[in-house]
Amino acid sequence: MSNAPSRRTVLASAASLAAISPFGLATAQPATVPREKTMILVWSGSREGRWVDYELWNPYSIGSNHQNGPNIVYEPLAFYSAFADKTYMWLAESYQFTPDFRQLTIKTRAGITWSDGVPFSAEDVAYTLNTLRDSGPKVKWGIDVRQVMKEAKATDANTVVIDFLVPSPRFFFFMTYKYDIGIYIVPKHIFEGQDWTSFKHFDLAKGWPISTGPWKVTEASLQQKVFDRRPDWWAAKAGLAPLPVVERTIWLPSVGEQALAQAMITNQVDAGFGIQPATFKTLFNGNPKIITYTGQKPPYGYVDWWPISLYLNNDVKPFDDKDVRWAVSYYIDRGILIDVGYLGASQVSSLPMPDYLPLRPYFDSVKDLLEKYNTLEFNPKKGDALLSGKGWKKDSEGYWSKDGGRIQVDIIGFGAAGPAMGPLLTEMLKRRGIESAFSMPPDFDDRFQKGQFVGSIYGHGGSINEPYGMLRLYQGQSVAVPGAHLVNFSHWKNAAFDKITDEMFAVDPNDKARMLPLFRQAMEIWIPELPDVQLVQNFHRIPWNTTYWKNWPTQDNAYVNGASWHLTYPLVLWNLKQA
Amino acid sequence: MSALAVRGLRVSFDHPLGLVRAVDDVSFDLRPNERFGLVGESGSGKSTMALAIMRMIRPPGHIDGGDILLGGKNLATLSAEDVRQTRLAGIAMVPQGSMNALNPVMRVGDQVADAMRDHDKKPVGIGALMARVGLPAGTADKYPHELSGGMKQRVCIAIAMCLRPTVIIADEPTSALDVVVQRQVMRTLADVQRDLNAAILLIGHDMGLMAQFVDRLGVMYAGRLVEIAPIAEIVRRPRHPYTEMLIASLPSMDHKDALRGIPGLAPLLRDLPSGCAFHPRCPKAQDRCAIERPEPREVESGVLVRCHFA
Amino acid sequence: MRALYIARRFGVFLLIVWLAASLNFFLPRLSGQDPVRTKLLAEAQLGGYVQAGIEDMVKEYNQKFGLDKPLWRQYISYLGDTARLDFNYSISNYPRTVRDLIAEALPWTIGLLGMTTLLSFIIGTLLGALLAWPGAPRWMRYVMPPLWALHAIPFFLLGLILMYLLAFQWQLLPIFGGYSPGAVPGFNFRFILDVLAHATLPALSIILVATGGWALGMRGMMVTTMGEDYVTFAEAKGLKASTIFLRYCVRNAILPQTTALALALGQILSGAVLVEVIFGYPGIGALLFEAIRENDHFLIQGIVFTVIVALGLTTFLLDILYPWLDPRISYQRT
Amino acid sequence: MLRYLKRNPSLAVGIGLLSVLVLFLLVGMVLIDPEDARPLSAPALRPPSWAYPFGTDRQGRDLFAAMVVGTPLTLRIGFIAGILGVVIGTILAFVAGFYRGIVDTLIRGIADIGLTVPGLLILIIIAVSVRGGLTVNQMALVVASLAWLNPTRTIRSQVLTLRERGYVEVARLSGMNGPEIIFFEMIPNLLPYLGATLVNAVSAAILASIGLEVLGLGPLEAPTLGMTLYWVNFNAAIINGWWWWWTAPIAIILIVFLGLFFMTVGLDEIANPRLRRSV
Repeated sequence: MSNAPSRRTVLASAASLAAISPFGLATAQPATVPREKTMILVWSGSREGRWVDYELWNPYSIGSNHQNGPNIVYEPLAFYSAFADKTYMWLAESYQFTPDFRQLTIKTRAGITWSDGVPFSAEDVAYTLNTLRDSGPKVKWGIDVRQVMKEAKATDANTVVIDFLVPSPRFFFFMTYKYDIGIYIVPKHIFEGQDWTSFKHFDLAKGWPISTGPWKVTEASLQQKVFDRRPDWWAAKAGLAPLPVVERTIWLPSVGEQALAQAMITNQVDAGFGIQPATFKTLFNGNPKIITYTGQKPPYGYVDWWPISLYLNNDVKPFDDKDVRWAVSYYIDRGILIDVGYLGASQVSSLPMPDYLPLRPYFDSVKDLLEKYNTLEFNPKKGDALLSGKGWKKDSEGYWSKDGGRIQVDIIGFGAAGPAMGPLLTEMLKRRGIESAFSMPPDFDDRFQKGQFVGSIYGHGGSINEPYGMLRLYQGQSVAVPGAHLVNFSHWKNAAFDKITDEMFAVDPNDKARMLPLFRQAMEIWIPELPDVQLVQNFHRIPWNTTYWKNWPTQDNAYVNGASWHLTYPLVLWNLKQA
Repeated sequence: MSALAVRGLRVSFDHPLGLVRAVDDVSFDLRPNERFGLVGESGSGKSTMALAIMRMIRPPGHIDGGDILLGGKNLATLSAEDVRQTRLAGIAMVPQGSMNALNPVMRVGDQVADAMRDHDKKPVGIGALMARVGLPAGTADKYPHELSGGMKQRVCIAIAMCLRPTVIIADEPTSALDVVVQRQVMRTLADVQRDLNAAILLIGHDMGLMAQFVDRLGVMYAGRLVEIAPIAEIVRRPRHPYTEMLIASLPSMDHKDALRGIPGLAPLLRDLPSGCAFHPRCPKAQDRCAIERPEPREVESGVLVRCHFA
Repeated sequence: MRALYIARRFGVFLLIVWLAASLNFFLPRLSGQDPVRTKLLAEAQLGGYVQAGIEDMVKEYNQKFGLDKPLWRQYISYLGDTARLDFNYSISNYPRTVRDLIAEALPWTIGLLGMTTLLSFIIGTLLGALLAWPGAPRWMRYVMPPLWALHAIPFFLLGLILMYLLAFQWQLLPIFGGYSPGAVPGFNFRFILDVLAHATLPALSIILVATGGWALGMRGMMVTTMGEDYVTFAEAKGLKASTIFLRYCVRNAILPQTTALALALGQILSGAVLVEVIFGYPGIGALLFEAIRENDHFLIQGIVFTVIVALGLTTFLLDILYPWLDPRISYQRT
Repeated sequence: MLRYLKRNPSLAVGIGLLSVLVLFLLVGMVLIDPEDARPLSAPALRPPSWAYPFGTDRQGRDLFAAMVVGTPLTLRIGFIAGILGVVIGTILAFVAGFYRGIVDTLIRGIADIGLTVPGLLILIIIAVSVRGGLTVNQMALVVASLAWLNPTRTIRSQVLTLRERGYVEVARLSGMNGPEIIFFEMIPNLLPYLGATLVNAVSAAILASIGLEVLGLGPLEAPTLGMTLYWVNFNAAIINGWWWWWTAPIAIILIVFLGLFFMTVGLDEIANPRLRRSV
């Protein structure tokens, strides 16, 4: 009734169960690759149990998610491994800023070809950047480029000159692949003339999506994405990387943790997505060949760049009062959050950035501040004193109240961190006299972004190797970035802080002499104010199976973080060795 | 020899408060070609007896004793399959006119045909059969709800006669039909009976109808047969006080509820009076009636009465 | 007469579709949740980084999807699109179209729930009919109480228990999904077997739960039917037990069951949510669940419209077929 | 009464099962401290022992206490929603079935169309518009918002058949007005049926609430049976071997549903005595 194809399929399947076959049959059957040369992973992509985006390989369309496969198809100008604190120049050979950071010149590598045989050139880079600028809000990363970039020009086959509107010392790093941020270089000869919002770049018969990388999409359906190795990969020839030993990698959509556990125990799957700490015992018992970043010991994973806080909406009274925020912080026993919420497999986080190697100097520079204002301290007495000092009194039921109103922290949450900590947080707050309730509304994101919340459990996608990204999250206003968007989830406002952040925007992140004092100044404002309450680090607890593959990125061999969904996953794929 | 002989038939029902005897020690004969009537108030056990004769008493009811002799076979002891074969072929039933005796989702012709088929007869001649009972051509292709009450009853008669049985039990075949149709249906029934040379057991409570139709009449009261006599004899001279009262109420006999004219309530079967069950309502009752149960006596040739004083 | 009847029924069908479609246009918009923002932020949540200019993107795409227009204009274009069976793009899966998504999910749902509904209807109706029949074998009496007990259990609980026993403890069946990781879809024996193995667990829990219900309904109808005069008369006709059972009892008692079956088949799509979410089955229920969570207006509208049409269509077909099943219902009367 | 129950074993079994449950709750309430049903009140993930007869969950709830506190909450949701549904449904059904005409068409149309909308959609929309955590009573109202549709439909058809009965006609001729006929003639005759409908509606409401809760849309902090199952599912308790965590809630849910189910079967027998004849 509804439309032709569905009617056809309805009739077909009504005839018999066996007729469930309208999936990917149009594509040719991929040749067989032995199991020991195949790496199978499961990723909890956007939808449970299905690759809804299986035909979408244009990474800039808003429906696309690089985490679901495009991350190994499109190669970057450079990779950055935060764990090794190392940059791998890739499609770009070198880059050079002008001293005022208003111009960037990039030299691209010669001798690289797209998988359809067309040579890769500086034109592709310039085209990618200029189209992003022109498309703006229509595509991913468009605004980020439009805000700062005037023009990108390919001056010859291997040179791109980029002019900026404002000093942009972080632009190359922005384009570099790390975690989830980076600019995918797309082939001009395919994308030109297409509508970037809806172009799919998918046609297996034509060899689409085309790539400079070692992976060719050979099958894509609701149920699986299959990538086969391209033996004539330029980087292997150039000696930049070994040709991957993995000949085929199959990416399966997740249908839940229990299914993943079962599939890993029975060796059907080699790598998983981040799962809860509790499941690891079952995994190790079922299959001793399963390991994690930390072997078979807690916390079963590595620290992600996304420390988790209890956000308090500073626009909502009485949370505009820093003493109330500090009182909430003092009432939280983070030991319990870790022991009960994560079964001991987690760590606290004192500032909203991870304690990565390149960030250590910054932590050290505010050590004394953190001693004076311990953002992790559990000390109900101090909390009580702060509230009493502001005129709050405990009412007959033991709740803090003033002028007939109580302090009420209704917390919203989502995903894994919400349920893991939410009920514990509300319980701890209630016991100290603060009304609290926890919920996981289906429209969490909408509420959180619109500021329709009191408390929220959320992380910080800010800093990796220098602190500007973190400061940016708290900016209430910016002059340095034209038309800057503001994240500011906590709705905390401080003009002095905004100014320092703007100043840091134009500073070369490698210029430690200028960076450290600025950071210190910002923290002198930020730490005593405590816009949100610091809780724990975010961990990626990923199970890996060593039955078929070894040399996973573990803590003794931390060449990169091991998330299959991050842009650096190609590094893992070419490092894997047959077990 | 009788077409049907019932001897000492007893039927009872299990009830949480004890056994209920619905038919108690009933005996009578049905002669070949005879039209025998059976009257009684509702609850007197006449319909139960009809079912018992067909061996169609369902749990919690059961036949406790007695014989039902039909052409040398005893239906009371026959195997279930033999009884089934005998139904319709040997003894057929015309159901109550008020019943929806026909399956509403089957064409009536099919409902004749399946009866024949299950008795290993080819389902032929259905049209003729329908014509025989006075139904217009094409009736066989109709559904019951497309027929009038009288037509439905004719269909039932057609079914009853389709295997030419020797006995037809007609249980109030004309109830719920208006008087004109009643007459027509009864005439058809009479024609069929003549045609088949069958005996008819007509069950009802309409004395007027009985008087016009039957040769002999039995009167039932509280599960017992209290009087059997030729119809003329009964009308002229009822012997049992109950029969007497029935006849006495005849002027209003055209009324459906004619029998309401008798004072007192019909007894509950599960709580019958001792002795003669009629004694609480009987104008002639004496002490003896409450204690001693009267046995049937042949007070005159062909006249049987269950009363101490007849 | 018949044509007029069908035309009138069809008119009623269209009216219901229109009203229900309108309801489903306005309902998702009541919550005030912005699907575009939800979609964009969900990504930020996964990636950990909030892109610059999310607000601009929200505005851009609200414009693109026409969500910035006044409600009545959205409604008019919705009606127009729906009449052309064009359900627009899925907001949270842009640029995929709603139609494609539904077409992909539908066969799974119809395959799993259609088959199990039919199977449990057949088994349950048969059991219920036999159970009411005095001549039924004795073992039937021992089959029914457990089936009734199962009928009273929420099927997802039964699913959990079965999952624990069959998939986890004894590892007889796969826990989740439509087919095995890495299996290549195709029309071959191995793949079909794999699909069947994956469908067994959800199917089993649905059948075990639903069968009792059908049996119970059928038994009730049989008992009522067996008390009907025409069954008594059928017995007096000396019909064989099997004839009475099939043509007089089952044939009549099954009528209300058929109505219920048609309704159950129509409701498969909307009833699929919980089963599919629990068992990770890639059908329309799971799709609807995601759509509702993300308040993807267009996808919700498309799925619900399909559901309504399915429901309306079964009711319509039932109205058309019923007089044929039950001659008492004439085309003129209703 | 006892004598009657002997003849109606289904009703007896139903009442018996529910009595066992009530007894468990009463005894439990004496034995436990309701505070123990909250997180952090016991060591996490202990299997059953003398101190924690049902074990403890991952957040340190004493599951025995959680069951004693949570079962009445689930029942409360079921009863509030079920009763509201049947009361509203009955009123609408009588108004529709008795007065017929445009009112009937309207009510029937609304119920029919309402049944085509996926319940989950409405329930989620309501859940979304409730800011702050959902309370148990709000949850009940959420479920009740759809619980009247089915009763309206089924009771209406009963009213329609009842209308044709002789005594209603007699009552009408004897000058009783509409509400009088409804209250004195029709409702008493429908009581057993309404009883069965109510029990059905209650169990349907419990089912709906548990379904919503298992999907994570319930009152997160309340230890209702459905929320307990949500946590079971969220923590993959089944594969992690924490069997005690899910056996208790599942057992209680089974008792509730079986009890209610056998009660409906029993009430059906009262409403429709023919059913009594077999089995």
